[in-house]
Amino acid sequence: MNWFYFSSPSTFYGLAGRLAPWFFVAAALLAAWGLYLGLLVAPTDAQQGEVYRVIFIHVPTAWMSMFLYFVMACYCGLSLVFNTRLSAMMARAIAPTGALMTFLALWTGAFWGRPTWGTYWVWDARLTSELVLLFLYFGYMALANAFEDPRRGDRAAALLALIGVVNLPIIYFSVQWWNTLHQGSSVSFKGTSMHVTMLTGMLVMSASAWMYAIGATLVRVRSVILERERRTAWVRSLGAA
Amino acid sequence: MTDTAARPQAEGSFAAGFSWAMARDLTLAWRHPDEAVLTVAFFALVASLFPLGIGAEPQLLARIGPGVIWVGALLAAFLALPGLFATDYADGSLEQMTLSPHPALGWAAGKVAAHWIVSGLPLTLLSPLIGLQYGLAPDTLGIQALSLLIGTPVLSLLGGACAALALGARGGGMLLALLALPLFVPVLIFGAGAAEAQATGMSPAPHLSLLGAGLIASLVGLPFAIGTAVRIAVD
Amino acid sequence: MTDTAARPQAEGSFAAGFSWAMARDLTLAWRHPDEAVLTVAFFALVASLFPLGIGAEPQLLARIGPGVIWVGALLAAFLALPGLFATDYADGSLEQMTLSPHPALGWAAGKVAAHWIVSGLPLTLLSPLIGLQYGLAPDTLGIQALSLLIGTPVLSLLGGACAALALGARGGGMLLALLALPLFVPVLIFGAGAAEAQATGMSPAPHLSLLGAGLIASLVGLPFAIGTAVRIAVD
Amino acid sequence: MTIWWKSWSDFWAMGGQAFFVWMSFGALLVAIVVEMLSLRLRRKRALDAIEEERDLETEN
Amino acid sequence: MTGKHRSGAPDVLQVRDLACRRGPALLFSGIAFEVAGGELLCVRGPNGCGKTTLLRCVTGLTRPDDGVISWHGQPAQVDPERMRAGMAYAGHLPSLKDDLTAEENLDFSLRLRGARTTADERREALASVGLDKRRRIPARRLSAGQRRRIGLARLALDPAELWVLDEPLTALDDAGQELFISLLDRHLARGGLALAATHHRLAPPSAVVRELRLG
Amino acid sequence: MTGKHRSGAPDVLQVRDLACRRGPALLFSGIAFEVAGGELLCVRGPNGCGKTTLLRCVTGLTRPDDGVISWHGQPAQVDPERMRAGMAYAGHLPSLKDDLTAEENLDFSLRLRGARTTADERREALASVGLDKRRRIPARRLSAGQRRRIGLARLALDPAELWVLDEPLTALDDAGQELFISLLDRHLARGGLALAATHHRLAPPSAVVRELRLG
Ligand code: HEM
Ligand SMILES: Nc1ncnc2c1ncn2[C@@H]1O[C@H](COP(=O)(O)OP(=O)(O)OP(=O)(O)O)[C@@H](O)[C@H]1O
Ligand SMILES: Nc1ncnc2c1ncn2[C@@H]1O[C@H](COP(=O)(O)OP(=O)(O)OP(=O)(O)O)[C@@H](O)[C@H]1O
Ligand SMILES: [Mg+2]
Ligand SMILES: [Mg+2]
Repeated sequence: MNWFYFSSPSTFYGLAGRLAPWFFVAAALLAAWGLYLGLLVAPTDAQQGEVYRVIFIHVPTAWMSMFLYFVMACYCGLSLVFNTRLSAMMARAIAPTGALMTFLALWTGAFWGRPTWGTYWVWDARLTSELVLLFLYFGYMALANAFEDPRRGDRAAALLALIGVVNLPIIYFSVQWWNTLHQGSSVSFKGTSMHVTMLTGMLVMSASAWMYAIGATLVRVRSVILERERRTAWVRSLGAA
Repeated sequence: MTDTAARPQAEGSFAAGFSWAMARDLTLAWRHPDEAVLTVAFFALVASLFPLGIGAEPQLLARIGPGVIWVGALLAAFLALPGLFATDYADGSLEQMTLSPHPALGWAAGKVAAHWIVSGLPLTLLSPLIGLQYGLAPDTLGIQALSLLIGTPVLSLLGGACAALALGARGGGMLLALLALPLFVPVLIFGAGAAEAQATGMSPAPHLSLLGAGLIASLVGLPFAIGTAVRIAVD
Repeated sequence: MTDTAARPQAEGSFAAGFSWAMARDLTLAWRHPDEAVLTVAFFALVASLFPLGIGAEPQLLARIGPGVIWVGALLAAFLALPGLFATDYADGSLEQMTLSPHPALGWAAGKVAAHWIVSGLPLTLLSPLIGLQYGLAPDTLGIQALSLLIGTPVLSLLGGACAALALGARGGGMLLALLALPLFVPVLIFGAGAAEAQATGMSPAPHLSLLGAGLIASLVGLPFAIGTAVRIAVD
Repeated sequence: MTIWWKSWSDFWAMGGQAFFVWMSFGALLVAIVVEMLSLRLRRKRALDAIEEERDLETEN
Repeated sequence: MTGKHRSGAPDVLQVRDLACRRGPALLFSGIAFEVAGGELLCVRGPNGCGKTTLLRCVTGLTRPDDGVISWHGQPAQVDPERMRAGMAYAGHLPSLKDDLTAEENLDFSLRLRGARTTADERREALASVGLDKRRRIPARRLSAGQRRRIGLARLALDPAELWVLDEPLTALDDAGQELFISLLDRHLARGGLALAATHHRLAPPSAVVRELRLG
Repeated sequence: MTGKHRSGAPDVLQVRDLACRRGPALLFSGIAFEVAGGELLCVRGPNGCGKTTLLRCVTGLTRPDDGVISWHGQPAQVDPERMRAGMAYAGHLPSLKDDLTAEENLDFSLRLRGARTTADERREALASVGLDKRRRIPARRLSAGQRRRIGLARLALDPAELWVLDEPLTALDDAGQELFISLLDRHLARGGLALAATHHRLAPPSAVVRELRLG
């Protein structure tokens, strides 16, 4: 398979258009299954009561918020080093979905925190670093759009994204490094302390979030490609048809 | 080859770039000592605005003292940022720096160092005085100053990177705020946390060591990032 | 006389100058709505820095709320100042304004009005939200917003005058701080005072009427002062 | 794989913590709707911009 | 001052006894000249002799140390607005907003001058300086010469009687220079007057050109 | 490209297949040239044809969309520091600090270039461009031409082999232009090379002058 073939925006535009619906379908199916398990089948948590069901969105969105940032940073690195146009566009397309995931993690965390910790918000290390992540996404988007020349925006914002990567391990390990209010990891490679239905539900919801993020990114990157390449012949012929 | 050997070919080095940038920026600052004086004045003003806006109950003041001082330091450091690269960008000096034989790492670090000497250092030296106004205990004052001494260089480095990134962008100062302030937040938390821990009888060591780790990481990574950002800006 | 009558001689007027400056600055701001958005973002950030530095006890927060919001508004208004005249000065637009047939009063007022619409107004509109975060009561929120509505134009006018004065001077933004912040202090005191009076069950009317008087005085005197300062700066 | 709830009203009540649970799941729903709309809008804008430019070109 | 010959038109701009010092040194003193409709006065001299300073004194931007500037027979201080309405100044600085397009820049600078122009006139003026295709591009993306050309379009539409020009030919290519000369010529032929500081030769065909040597 | 004649010296700067787009339009493509010691290449063309952009691509400030720039036979990307050490760029922007004196400005810009000069040499260079009396005045107080002359003094002391000059004659009076030509001539005679974008004729007597037409 020739990767350079697909790294040209015009071919990728078509490919993304064909793939995106399938990712959305997969996301919807997985979500239906995950929500069925999480909301209807899974038993109550002994300590927290029913509110623990927030976990089925909180954890997947929190994971995705970090993972998407990581992927975005990888694309940014690629675009800085190899000056590839498509990777910069992919990074731009990921950012809004990443910000959305971060926002959801914060929001659901806050509504989980109120009944369990008695407050919507505390300035503990994990929550703070997750908030910083949200601002990093905002900063990335603002910086990328703050230049007359989109390619300058790409490069400046890419650098910002790379600097911000430092924040990821801080989010992830904050519960271990500091004595935080936020609870530690309950899923690990060695085994888990969770009920098996809960765990399956959470993993299925995570897979769904993942598929959704890919789908949304692919749809958005198509718009980005159109915006950026609107003066090229292939886009012209595309609209005329 | 031709006889340009008459003039020795230029040689670039980290040290030469560093000292060049630092000497130049300090000369410029020295020509106008107002700048340094004014950073401190701004800091003092912000710190005294609070008792005005909030009212002057001693316990309340002692309680919010470390936080306010750190926020003041952060804002003062922040206000001095736009000037760090903007004029060099507008008059073409940045182009010349990018084209100089010295590696970007050198002059980028030099500029940030000069900036810290002019803004962060005086602020650190002044902080005990402001702390006294808020009625902080002597040992808390010491820890406060120490946390500023470690923390303000981090602010200068992070701020420098953001200022370089925002060069030539529209939205100017406000974009800079959006970029820099969230990155400043952890520094603020650990910095103010150190003094507060001391004030409440706990050990400030964990906070300070985190700050120190942050300083080392920034020293290693950020001058390089600043150089790259400048290169992007002059394109 | 010669036949330049073919082209009608230009006519200057206050209204034309005012609307010219306002239209132009709003167009520039509209081209980059980020600026206005970012002013607000900065305000929100500053307001959330305090709980970070100080800790988040509900009573303490409600107690310092009005003060913090006003300080935040003041700093946000202040941050947007250097841009008010600096770019016009650097690119020669100020020279052209001074040489235009419209009286300086007109375009000076127009520029400040545009500045307020872009910075002061969104800030006023956002303040109730921030106030909620600090747990202020609904009536206090109202008075708070009202005091900002009257107070922020005063900040823009005073700030504009200082920005114009600081133009030719060295030291840039910091000199501005030294000039502007002390003038801002009375506005801060009465503004925060109004909300605090309301919160403690007293009448906010005296504070508000003082603010109003300040607004009228500034409206009458400051645009003229700004025009004169600009004329001095371009010499 | 049995359903945990005894009745639908039990389900909606979420053991008295309905507010927190449904605020979270509601936010998820709203977020997805908003993102879908914004994706639509962005695509429409991009296509409009292309159209507009083509018109301008034929005009000149 | 060497005048080729003087037309009979009454003097619109009169300068008497102008002096200005900069730092320790007297840049110039006792400068006197008058310019009538249809005349171009070129200020010449080596770098740093005070050409820019002289021009700024005449416009009123810089306060001279001595001397009187009269406009239509009346000292300019008496009614500065009137002189400002009748005078367009194009200095070293471009007074362009980088974020506005060429079209918007032109529109705003003309409105500032109190000139009433239609969109079509402005478009035509931009086309005549060769910026037709680029009128929607933000000024920051224009080349050095294209930015100067926006200034030419502005002059073409400005109703001012007197043009005060500092180095008007900077950054213009040959076509641009010719364009400027023909604009200037039209202005002078219409009865306008001009004061220019330049190192180039300026010779609009139909005008009386005089020189003022400084330094 | 029209070369009067080519000297036998080996090519120091080689450009192959250079292309750059700005916004929608391709500014230039397939540009190729080489410059050897003792040669001056003038880039010419109307306003906005891409001269400045071409020069910036060669220096490495702007990233071209295509093409290779070789320095002493090696692609410039391989060892950019080496090319930067051998090249002096004088663009539209003056890179002067308004608050520093002429002397300090010169000193700092030479140190940035890695050049080792003595205070006497710098003083002499300033005297030779006519700034002897003004070397202690802050640059903001200097006239447009005097500011450009500081740049000339810098070039005179820079050890660089290649000069890249954008509109070098702007704001200079006749004496200043002659001064520049003689500097350039000395540089070329010594075996240096130069690349210049200008609307003026440049004819240093002892050099091979070639032209590259754009647009
Ligand atoms: C706004 C507040 C909150 C934020 C920003 C937040 C953030 C995060 C993040 C980023 C993760 C993923 C970390 C990782 O994979 O290691 C996570 C996981 C988790 N959070 Fe939260 N959280 C918040 C509130 C809460 C609350 C109130 C609870 C429950 C009391 C909670 C329980 C969990 C659990 C159980 C996990 C899964 C941990 C794991 O299995 O790794 N979170 N949260
Ligand atoms: N503070 C000062 N001390 C000494 N000389 C000064 C001071 N301020 C200005 N000057 C001198 O005044 C002169 C200003 O001249 P001006 O800018 O009017 O020159 P110009 O004729 O326009 O020159 P150019 O052809 O280079 O544009 C310069 O020679 C400058 O050095
Ligand atoms: N985003 C853009 N859209 C359209 N055109 C652009 C854009 N950015 C730059 N340009 C064009 O690219 C060219 C840049 O040219 P450059 O500055 O290299 O010209 P130049 O040959 O140096 O001209 P001058 O003689 O006026 O200095 C200009 O024609 C400019 O209008
Ligand atoms: Mg001059
Ligand atoms: Mg050019």
